[in-house]
Amino acid sequence: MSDLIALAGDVVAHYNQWITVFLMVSGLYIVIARGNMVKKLVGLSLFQTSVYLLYISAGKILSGTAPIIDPHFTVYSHPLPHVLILTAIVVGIATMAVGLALVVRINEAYGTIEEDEIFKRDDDR
Amino acid sequence: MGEQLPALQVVVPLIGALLVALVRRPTAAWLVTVVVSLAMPVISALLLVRVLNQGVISYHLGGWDPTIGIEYRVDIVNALILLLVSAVAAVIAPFARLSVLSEIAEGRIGWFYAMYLVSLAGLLGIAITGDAFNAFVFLEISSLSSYVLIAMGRDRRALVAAYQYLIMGTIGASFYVIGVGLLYIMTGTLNLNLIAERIVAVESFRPVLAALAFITVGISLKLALFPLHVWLPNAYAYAPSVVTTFLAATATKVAIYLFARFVFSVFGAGFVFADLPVTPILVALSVAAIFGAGTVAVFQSDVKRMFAYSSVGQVGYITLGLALATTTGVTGGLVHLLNHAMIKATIFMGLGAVFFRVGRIEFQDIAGIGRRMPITMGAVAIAGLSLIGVPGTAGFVSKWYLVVASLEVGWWWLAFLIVLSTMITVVYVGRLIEWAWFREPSRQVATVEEAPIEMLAPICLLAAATIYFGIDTYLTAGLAERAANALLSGLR
Amino acid sequence: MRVRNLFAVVVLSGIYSFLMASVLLVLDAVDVALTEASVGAGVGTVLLLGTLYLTKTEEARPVHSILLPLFVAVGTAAVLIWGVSATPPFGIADTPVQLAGPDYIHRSLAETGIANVVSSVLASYRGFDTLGETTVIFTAGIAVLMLLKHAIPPGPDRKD
Amino acid sequence: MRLDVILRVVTKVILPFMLVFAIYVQFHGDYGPGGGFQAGVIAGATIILYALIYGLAPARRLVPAALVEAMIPLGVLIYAGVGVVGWLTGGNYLDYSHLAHDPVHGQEWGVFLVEAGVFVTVSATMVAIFYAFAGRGRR
Repeated sequence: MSDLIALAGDVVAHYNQWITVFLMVSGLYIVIARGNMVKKLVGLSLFQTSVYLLYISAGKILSGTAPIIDPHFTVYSHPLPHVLILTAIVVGIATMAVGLALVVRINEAYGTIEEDEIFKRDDDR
Repeated sequence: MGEQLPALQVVVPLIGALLVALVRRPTAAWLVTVVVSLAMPVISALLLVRVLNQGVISYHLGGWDPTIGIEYRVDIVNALILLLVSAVAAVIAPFARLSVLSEIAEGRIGWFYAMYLVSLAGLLGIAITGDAFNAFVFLEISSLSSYVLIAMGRDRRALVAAYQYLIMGTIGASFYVIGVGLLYIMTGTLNLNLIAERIVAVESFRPVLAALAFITVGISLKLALFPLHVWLPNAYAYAPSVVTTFLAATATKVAIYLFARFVFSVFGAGFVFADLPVTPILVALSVAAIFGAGTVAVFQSDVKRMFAYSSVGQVGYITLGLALATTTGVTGGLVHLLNHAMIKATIFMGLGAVFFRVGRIEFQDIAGIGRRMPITMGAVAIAGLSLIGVPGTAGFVSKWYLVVASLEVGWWWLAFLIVLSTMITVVYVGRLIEWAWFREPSRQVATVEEAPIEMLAPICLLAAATIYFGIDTYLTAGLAERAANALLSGLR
Repeated sequence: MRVRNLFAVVVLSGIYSFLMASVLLVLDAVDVALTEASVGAGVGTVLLLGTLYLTKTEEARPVHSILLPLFVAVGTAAVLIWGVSATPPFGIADTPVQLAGPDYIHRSLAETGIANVVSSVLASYRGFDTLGETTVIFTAGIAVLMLLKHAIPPGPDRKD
Repeated sequence: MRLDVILRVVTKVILPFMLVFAIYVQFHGDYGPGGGFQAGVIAGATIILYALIYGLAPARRLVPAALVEAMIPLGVLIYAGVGVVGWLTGGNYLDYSHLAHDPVHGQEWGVFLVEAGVFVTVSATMVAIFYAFAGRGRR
């Protein structure tokens, strides 16, 4: 029981990560549960954006400022997570673009973008 | 120039891809692809020789030291993987011209080769890098290009297969990034070597364990570990022949390498396998893959799809070897990784040649094909025998190591299961041989000729290799054993 | 609440991106915020609207069981909560991550002459990652062209 | 008289400013937020806005599809080429230190060229993807 209380205390202390977990889980749920291919991709991008906060909030210092060197400041947040997440954003949008192009082609080939419907049409042939 | 070899290995295919995308003429694109692909094994062979002579090679991109920049790190393990990927690419390139001409629309051929080279650069980049985030970037490069390559298949189901692979691949990559993020939070670095050094102090902390879970699941999606393999059969079955051959021989293998790198070198074999119940879980999943996917393979009507399911099963043997975490076991896993790449490349290339002549690849469409295309199907049959593990072929060597490894740890039942599982392979390979030789040729097959020489040569070369490596095992088993020892001793 | 009209989904996801950009701004990630606003709310929305224009705007009622997705989502959440709740607390300077931070901050201006450390890390210290990132964009561009250019749209009941 | 005259006039007025802003973001990346990627997105958006208001055909006359398709690999080639120059000047791949007399200037040059490469690829890819989607035609 005391372990659980300790765990709960840890959970409260990491309020920055609540958002990460919430976004990630909702995104993952949408990807798996939805049958509509566009909505799946929206869920996928939600899932990917959850990673941003995991990295960025790890680099944040509460008294710090943006990592642009200026004589007025001495404490800066860590720049490396920012760079990594810039890459992650680009990867995310690139995946989305390719996924949406596939959806357009699938719609042309099948006349639908609902997964169940597509599987049914392939089985019928 | 010798010191620049690690960067050359990735930059040459990348620049090749860019040139191809600029030129876009089919013949010129293919020529660039061939030149680049043939240069690849030369570079990786030189790298392997250097590693054997001088030990680990560290290359600092941009001249920055690893604490602040990105490091390429080549040891015997990834030198072997690099050689495998580049050798497969070099064999496929000459084969590709006719196959691509017949399967890809004319206006897209230039871009097709560009994507093929990008995919190659991505896989080589994953294998060579010593940086966890850089591995993610190149993982995405190789994945994005393979999605579109798969979607180029002629059947409309190729589009759906590519979409499903995109969804599952992206989930896998995101899991991987989350895991790397947790490691980064706990160690403050992305360099694999430095993580391995600093993880010792924090290895039993919850974030590190969660990182292990996320990275394992993420990469398992990519390497198609049962039951996360569902994207693979359709993707392989409906992709163009060249793409199937390339992906089957390289993509899952590189993912397995990345998995081994993390589990053995970064987290450390002692921690993962001794302190955590990883071995039983991984062995159970591997055995399930071998029997489950093998059984499903038997009932397929599409030959390519049958061998795609077989690939899921064969991945099971590799992960089984790794899961045992003994020298013999890991050697067996790595040897099977190399051998299976050769075997599947031969089989899928052979099927590609059949598809080139017949235009279909279902069993009833290719009845009697062995009489019309004896050399192609002969090579496929040899590779099939090797897949079964007949003595004298490469497949026997890897099965032998796996059986010995399970006996060494006292798990005779596992050795029995490995031998038993061979029966399933006998059934589905036998089924192909029966259709190919012991049926009357169907109408489509009756008029086809043997595949052209530029397709036959690569197929026969690989088939010969599966025999050769069954007899001379230095390059596979000998080096794999050194690699296994390197993995088990860790980066520390 | 369930939104079946996909236009609403697109608009909401654009708003979400702007919110995310503001959060990133608060976390000192100005470059990331600028990118998220332009990419997530701008490019993403344009792409999604383009797709909806070419496909359907209504979602069908799903027939799936929600057990598997729920199980996966809850399981993942549990592992993630269990893991991140033992990471160093938010915002303090004394964490493993921050130990390497001053390295970049102090070296950037002296070694590259660039005041925005994110730019110097992006383009020089980790320039190879950015080469990879540009390659990803290249790959996505060519991939979309391969999928959507040239081929004449076939009928919905095309037999292959 | 078309009903969207306001849109057309406003677009014509703000387009140059958008391009200037893109250039600002591109070159100010050393001192403030921004860089090749963000600038490329803005520049690409300029063309897309033009295409949305004036139609696809005029946009294609302004920025031909063939040009855009060549620019996609060209930008990455600039980037990768800077790395090769790093080789030729005796450093490792992507080492900019030897691009000028002293390492700091070399770094500045390297970063400038690399960001230019990113700009070319990103802006071209944006426009190319938009052309591909918009030119597809609903059925």
